[in-house]
Amino acid sequence: MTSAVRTTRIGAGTYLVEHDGRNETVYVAGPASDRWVFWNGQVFRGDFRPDTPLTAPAAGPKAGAHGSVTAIVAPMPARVGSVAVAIGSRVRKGDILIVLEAMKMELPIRAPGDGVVAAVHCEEGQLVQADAALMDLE
Amino acid sequence: MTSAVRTTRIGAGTYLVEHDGRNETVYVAGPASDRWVFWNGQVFRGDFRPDTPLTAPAAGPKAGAHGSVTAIVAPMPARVGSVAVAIGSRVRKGDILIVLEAMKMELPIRAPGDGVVAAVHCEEGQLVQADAALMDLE
Amino acid sequence: MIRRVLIANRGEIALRIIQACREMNIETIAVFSDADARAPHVLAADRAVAIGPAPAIQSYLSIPTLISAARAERADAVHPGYGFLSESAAFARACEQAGVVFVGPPSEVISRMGSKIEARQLMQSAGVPIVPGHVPHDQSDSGVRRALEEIGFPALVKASAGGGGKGMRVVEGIAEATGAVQAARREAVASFGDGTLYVERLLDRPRHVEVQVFADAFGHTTHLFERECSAQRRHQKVLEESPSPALTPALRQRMTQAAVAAARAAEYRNAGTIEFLVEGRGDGANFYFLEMNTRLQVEHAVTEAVVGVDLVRAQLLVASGEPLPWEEGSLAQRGHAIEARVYAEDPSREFLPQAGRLLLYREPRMPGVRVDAGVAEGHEVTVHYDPMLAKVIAVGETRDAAISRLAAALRAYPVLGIRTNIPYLLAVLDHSRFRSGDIDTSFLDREAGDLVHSVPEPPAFLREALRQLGDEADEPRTTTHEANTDPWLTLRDWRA
Amino acid sequence: MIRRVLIANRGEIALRIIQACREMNIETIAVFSDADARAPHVLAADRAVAIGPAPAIQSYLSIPTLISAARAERADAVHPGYGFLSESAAFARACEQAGVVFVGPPSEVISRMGSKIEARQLMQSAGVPIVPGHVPHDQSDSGVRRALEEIGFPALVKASAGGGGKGMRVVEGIAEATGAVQAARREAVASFGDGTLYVERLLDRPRHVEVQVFADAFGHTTHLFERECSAQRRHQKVLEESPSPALTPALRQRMTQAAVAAARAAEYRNAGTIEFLVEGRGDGANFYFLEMNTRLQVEHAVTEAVVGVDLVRAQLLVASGEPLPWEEGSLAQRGHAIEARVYAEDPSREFLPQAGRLLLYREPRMPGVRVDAGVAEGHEVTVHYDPMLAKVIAVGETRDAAISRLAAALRAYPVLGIRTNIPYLLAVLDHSRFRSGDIDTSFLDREAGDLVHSVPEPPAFLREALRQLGDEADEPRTTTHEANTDPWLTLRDWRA
Repeated sequence: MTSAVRTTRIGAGTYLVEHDGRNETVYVAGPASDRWVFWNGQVFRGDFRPDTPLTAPAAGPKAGAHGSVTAIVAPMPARVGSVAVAIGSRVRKGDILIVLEAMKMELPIRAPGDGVVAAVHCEEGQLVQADAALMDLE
Repeated sequence: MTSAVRTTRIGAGTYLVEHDGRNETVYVAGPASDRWVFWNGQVFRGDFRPDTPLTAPAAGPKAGAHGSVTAIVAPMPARVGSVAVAIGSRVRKGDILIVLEAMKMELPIRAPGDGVVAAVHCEEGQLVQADAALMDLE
Repeated sequence: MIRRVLIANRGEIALRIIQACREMNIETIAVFSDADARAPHVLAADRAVAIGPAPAIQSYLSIPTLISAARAERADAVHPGYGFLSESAAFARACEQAGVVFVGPPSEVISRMGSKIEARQLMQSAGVPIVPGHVPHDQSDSGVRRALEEIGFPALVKASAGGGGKGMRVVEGIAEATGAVQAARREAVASFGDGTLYVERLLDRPRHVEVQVFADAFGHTTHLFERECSAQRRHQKVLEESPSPALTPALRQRMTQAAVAAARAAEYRNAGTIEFLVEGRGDGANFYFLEMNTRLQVEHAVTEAVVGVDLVRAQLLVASGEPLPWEEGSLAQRGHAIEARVYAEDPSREFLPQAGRLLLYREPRMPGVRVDAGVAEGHEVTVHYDPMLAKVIAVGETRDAAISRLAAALRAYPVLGIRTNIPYLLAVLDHSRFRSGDIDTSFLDREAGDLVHSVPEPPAFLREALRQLGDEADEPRTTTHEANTDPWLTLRDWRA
Repeated sequence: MIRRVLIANRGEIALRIIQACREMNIETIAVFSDADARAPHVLAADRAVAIGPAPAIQSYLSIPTLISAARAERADAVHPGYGFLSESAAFARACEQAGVVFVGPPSEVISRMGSKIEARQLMQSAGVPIVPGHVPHDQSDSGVRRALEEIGFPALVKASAGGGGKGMRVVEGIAEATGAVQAARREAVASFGDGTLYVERLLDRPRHVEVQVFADAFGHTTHLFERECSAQRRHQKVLEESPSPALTPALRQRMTQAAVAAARAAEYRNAGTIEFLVEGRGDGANFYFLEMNTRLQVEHAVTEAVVGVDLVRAQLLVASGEPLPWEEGSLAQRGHAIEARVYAEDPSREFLPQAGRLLLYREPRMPGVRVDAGVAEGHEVTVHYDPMLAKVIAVGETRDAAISRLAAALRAYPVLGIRTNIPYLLAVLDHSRFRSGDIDTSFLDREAGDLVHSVPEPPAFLREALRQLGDEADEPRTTTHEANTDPWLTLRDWRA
C-alpha cells in the first residue's frame, strides 16, 4: 500500500496536511529545534526534524544534573512563597522543597529524588525568573 | 487649545490613534499612494501623505480622457452582456453604452458625457479584465 | 444515519454544513472549482474533490460531475446548500437514481413547487390565499374592465403570455380602465403576438414575510415562525429579522397555519420556506402566497437564533429518516434577531459588484453576534460567484438591542481592498423608518437608495494619523496570510 | 441613565462590559497597570487611564487610585467586573462616598453577605436551608458525641476557632465518635489555643448548583435559573452548564424560590448568585446555602445563552435606576449551554500555571459558540494575573449537542507558546461519567485528575508533515501581530 503526505502552507503558521485522502489543518509555531504543534485539540512539542531523535518534553520541575548535584530551578517566573527545607536537610523523592506563588496559585516544588540539600539560592518573598536556580540537591 | 494625535501600530495593519483623550482603532492597507482605511464602519481611500493634495476616489465608470477621446474601460473583470451602441452613434450623458455581467448581476456602463462613439473594442460574450478598454467616445 | 455527506456548494453555507456534520460525527466531502482550490470550505472539510473550471456552469452546476464525485467518494448523502442546484428537481432526481440521499424534499415536490402555475393551483386548493387574479373569459374591453372592477382597484392588467413588465398597466380606478386595457392589449400583441390579458390585484406597499416550515416522513409538519425580509434592494434581500415588526399574534397565527397547510398540500419534506406578501397592518392584514423555497435559506440563522434550533442538524436528521427533533408545540420565538448580508459592492457607485483581493479582513467578535463567512484575509473575491461575503447575525432581548448590536458589529468589521455595502447597511440601520419597523418591499429602492451617495471625508484626527503614517507599508500581510491564488509552498511528497 | 463608566478590571470581563456599554451608547474608561498598557481592553475602550505598576495590589486593587481615576475622568459609574474589588464593601463604599454609582449591590449588602456568620444567620432566619451544624453547649466528650448523633453520620467535628482543615475529623459512626472528638480537641488546642469544637453534617458527594438572582430598586427580585458547576478542580470551576442535569422540575422550583428568598432577605440589588450544595438525587434531594456572590460571575454567559438575556446590560440598567428589564414570569430556560474555562496551565505537569508569549493564538469561530477572551496572538501572558485566558460557551438544543459543539470548538482552538488545559477539557468532555451528567464536586479531583497524565505522541502523518517542514520558520508572526511588550512603533506627536 502506498500513502502520501502532502504539506502545504495555507497561512501564518497554518498548514494543510493531506494524507490518505483526508485534509487536516495543523498549526505550527516556534523554531525547528523547539516546535509547538497543534492538531485536533492536541499540542505536541519537540524537535521533529528528520535526523533528530524524538525528544519528549521534560516532565515535572526542571532539574539539571551536574555531576552528583541536581539543580532545582523555577519552572516559571514566580514569587517564592516559602522554603520548606534548609541546607543539610535530608529529603525523599516527592518531598516539598519550596512553594512558589504565581497567578494566584501555589506551586509546590518537589524533590526529583532522594538527597541532601547542598545549597539554597532563594528566600521567602523573592521574585524569581523562569529557570532561576532555587536550590541544589546532592 | 492644544490637541495631539498619537498613532501607534498595534498589529498587522492595525493602529491605535489617540486624540483628545480618546482611543480609536484604525485599520490601514495598501501602499501609501493608494491607502485603504477603515474606521468605525467607514472606508476611506486615497493618498493621505503630507504633501499630496487630497484625491477623491473616481466616481462612476473610469473614463480616461486622451485629447478629445474618452476611453470607456471595464470597472471590473466581467463578461460583456450586450453592446448598446455602434460606431458613429451619438450618445447623451447617462446613456447606456454597454451592459457587463459579473457575479450574477448586470452592470450598465453609461456615457460620462455627450459624444459620438469613435471605436468599439469589445463584443457580446467576450470576457474582459478590469481596466480593459471597451469603447472610445469623441 | 447518514455517515458521509458530499456538500455540493461553496462559501459560507458549505462551511456551515461542514460544522453541523462535524458535531454529528458525519464525514464531509467538499467540492471545488479551479478558482476555489484553497478556499476555506475545502480546507475545513475532511476530504475534497475537484469538479472543474471556475465558471459555475462547468463545476458547481454540473450534475453529472457532482454525481460522479458522490459515487467515487462513496457519499451516502448530498447537501445542496442554497443557490446552485439546491432547487433543481433534476439534481434531486439524479441523486435519487444514484441511490444517494438528497438533503431536501423529493424531486417531484421540487418540480411541483417550482412551477408557478402548479404551485398557485395547489395553494388555492389548500385554501392558502394567493394574489387574486385571472384571465377574464370575456376579453372585450368591457369584459376586462368588469374583471378589474371585481378584483378592485388599484389593479394590474398585463399580457397573459408575457413577463418582465411588458404590456403591464397599473389601473388606479374605473375611469382609466378602458384606456389601460386597450394600451395593454396593443403592447401584448406587439411584444408576444398574443393580446390575451390577465388581471391581478395590485398590492399596496406589501411587506415580504416568510414562514420557515419543516416536515418529516412520519406525517409531522411544523413551522418555525416568520422572518421579515422587506428590506430588499432590487429584489435582493439585504436585512432579515424575526419576529416581524408587522405581525400581530393573530396575524402570525393565521400565517403560520397557512404555511403549514401549504407545506402539507405540497407533501413537503425537510426544511422549506413559504414566502408571503402582506398587505395592510394589524390583525386584519391580508397575506398572499408568493412562492415556496424548497431548500435552506440564506437567512436561516435568524430563525436559529430566535427559535433556538439548529436547522442544518435537523435537515441531516430528517434526511436520515429520523422524526423532527422538536416536541409538538415546544417551539417559540424569544428575543429578536437580525441579519445583515455583507456584499462586495460599492454603494457609492450604484452598488457595482466588486472583485479583488481582501487586503485586510477581520471579523467582529462579540457576544450575541454570529458571523458566517466564506472568505479570509488575503483571498481573492472573484467574479465567478455570488458577491455575498458574509452574513452577520445579531441577537438581542429586543429589536432595538439587536439592531444596536448589529450596528456595533458592522462598525468593527474592517474589509479593505474591495468596497462592501457595510457603510450602506449602517445608514439603513440608522434610518428612522427602518428603526420604526414600518417598511415595505420598496422602502430601500424608494427612500434609501441614496443613503451612501458620496464617499465621506475622513475626520481631522484620522487625516492627521494617516499623514503621520506617511509611506509606512505594512505589507507582509499578503505573505503571512495566504492568498488563494498565490504560489503555494508545497513541500515534497512522501511515499511509504 | 449612566453615561460614562469606568471599568475597574481587565481581560475578557473588561471587554465584555465595554461591549455592552457600546451598544447602550455609554462611554467607557479602561484602567491599566504597566503590564497592560496595550492590552485588548485598553484598545477597545473609548478612553484609558494608567493606574500603577503590574502587581494588582498596586493597581487593580488600589481603591484610592481607582476613585481618583473615576473622578478625574468624570465617570458617573464604576463597573467592578468579577474578582479584584468586585466583592469589596470598602470599594463600593468609596464609590458611594465619591458620588459614583457602583454597578452592584450597596456596600452594606456586600459586607453583610461577605460575613459567613452573618450570612448564615440571615439565611436561617429567611428559611433557606444551611448545612446543619453548631457549637455544642456541652463541650464534654459525651456532649459533643451527642451533638454528632443528633446531626447524623457521617459528620464533621472541627475546631470552632479554626479553618483550613486543622483539627478536623470525619466521623463515620458512633463507634469512632469519642476518639475523633478527643483527637480534634487536642489539635484544636495545639493549633489555636482553643479547644472549642464545632459539629457539622458531612454532605455525601454534593453537587455545586448555583442560582442567578437579580433585583431592582422597585422591589422586584427574580431568578434566572441555575448553573451546574460541579466540575471543579481543587475548588476552581472548570466547566459550567445550564440546565443542571441533576435538577428535577420540583427541585428546581424549590431551589430557585429559596434563592429569591435569600436575595430578598439580603435586601439585594443588581446581579448576584446564590451558591448551593445539593445532596441526593431526584425531587427529594436536599440543598444547602453555601454562599452568595455579590457580583457578576465568570460563568454568567451560560445563563445568558439559556435564558436569552444580557446580564451586563441589565446590570447597567438597574444601576441607572431602571426596573428589571424582564416581564414577571417571562423568563425560561431553553436548550442547553456549557462553558469551558481555558486556563494557562499544564495538565501533564500537575496543572502548573504557565506564563509566556502566545506564539500562535486563533479562536474558533462557529455557529452556537461564543468565545470571551482577553488575549491575542503575540501577547505575553504574565504571572501577575489570573491564568484564565478565555471562556468558550457552546449552546445546543440538547446537552449532548452542546457538549459536542464545545468539543468541536476546543479541537479548533490552537494556542501555542504556552500550555493550556484544552487537552484536559477534551478528555473531561469525553469522560463517560461527565457525559452521563452524574458528577459531584469531587469528581474531577477523584476520577479525572490523571486524564492527561502524559503528553501524547503525534500520529504518523503528523510526524511526517513536521519532518517535511524541516527548518522552515514562520516567524514574522511576532512582528506582524503585535506583542504587548515589544518596542512600540510610536509615530511622531503632532500638536495644533
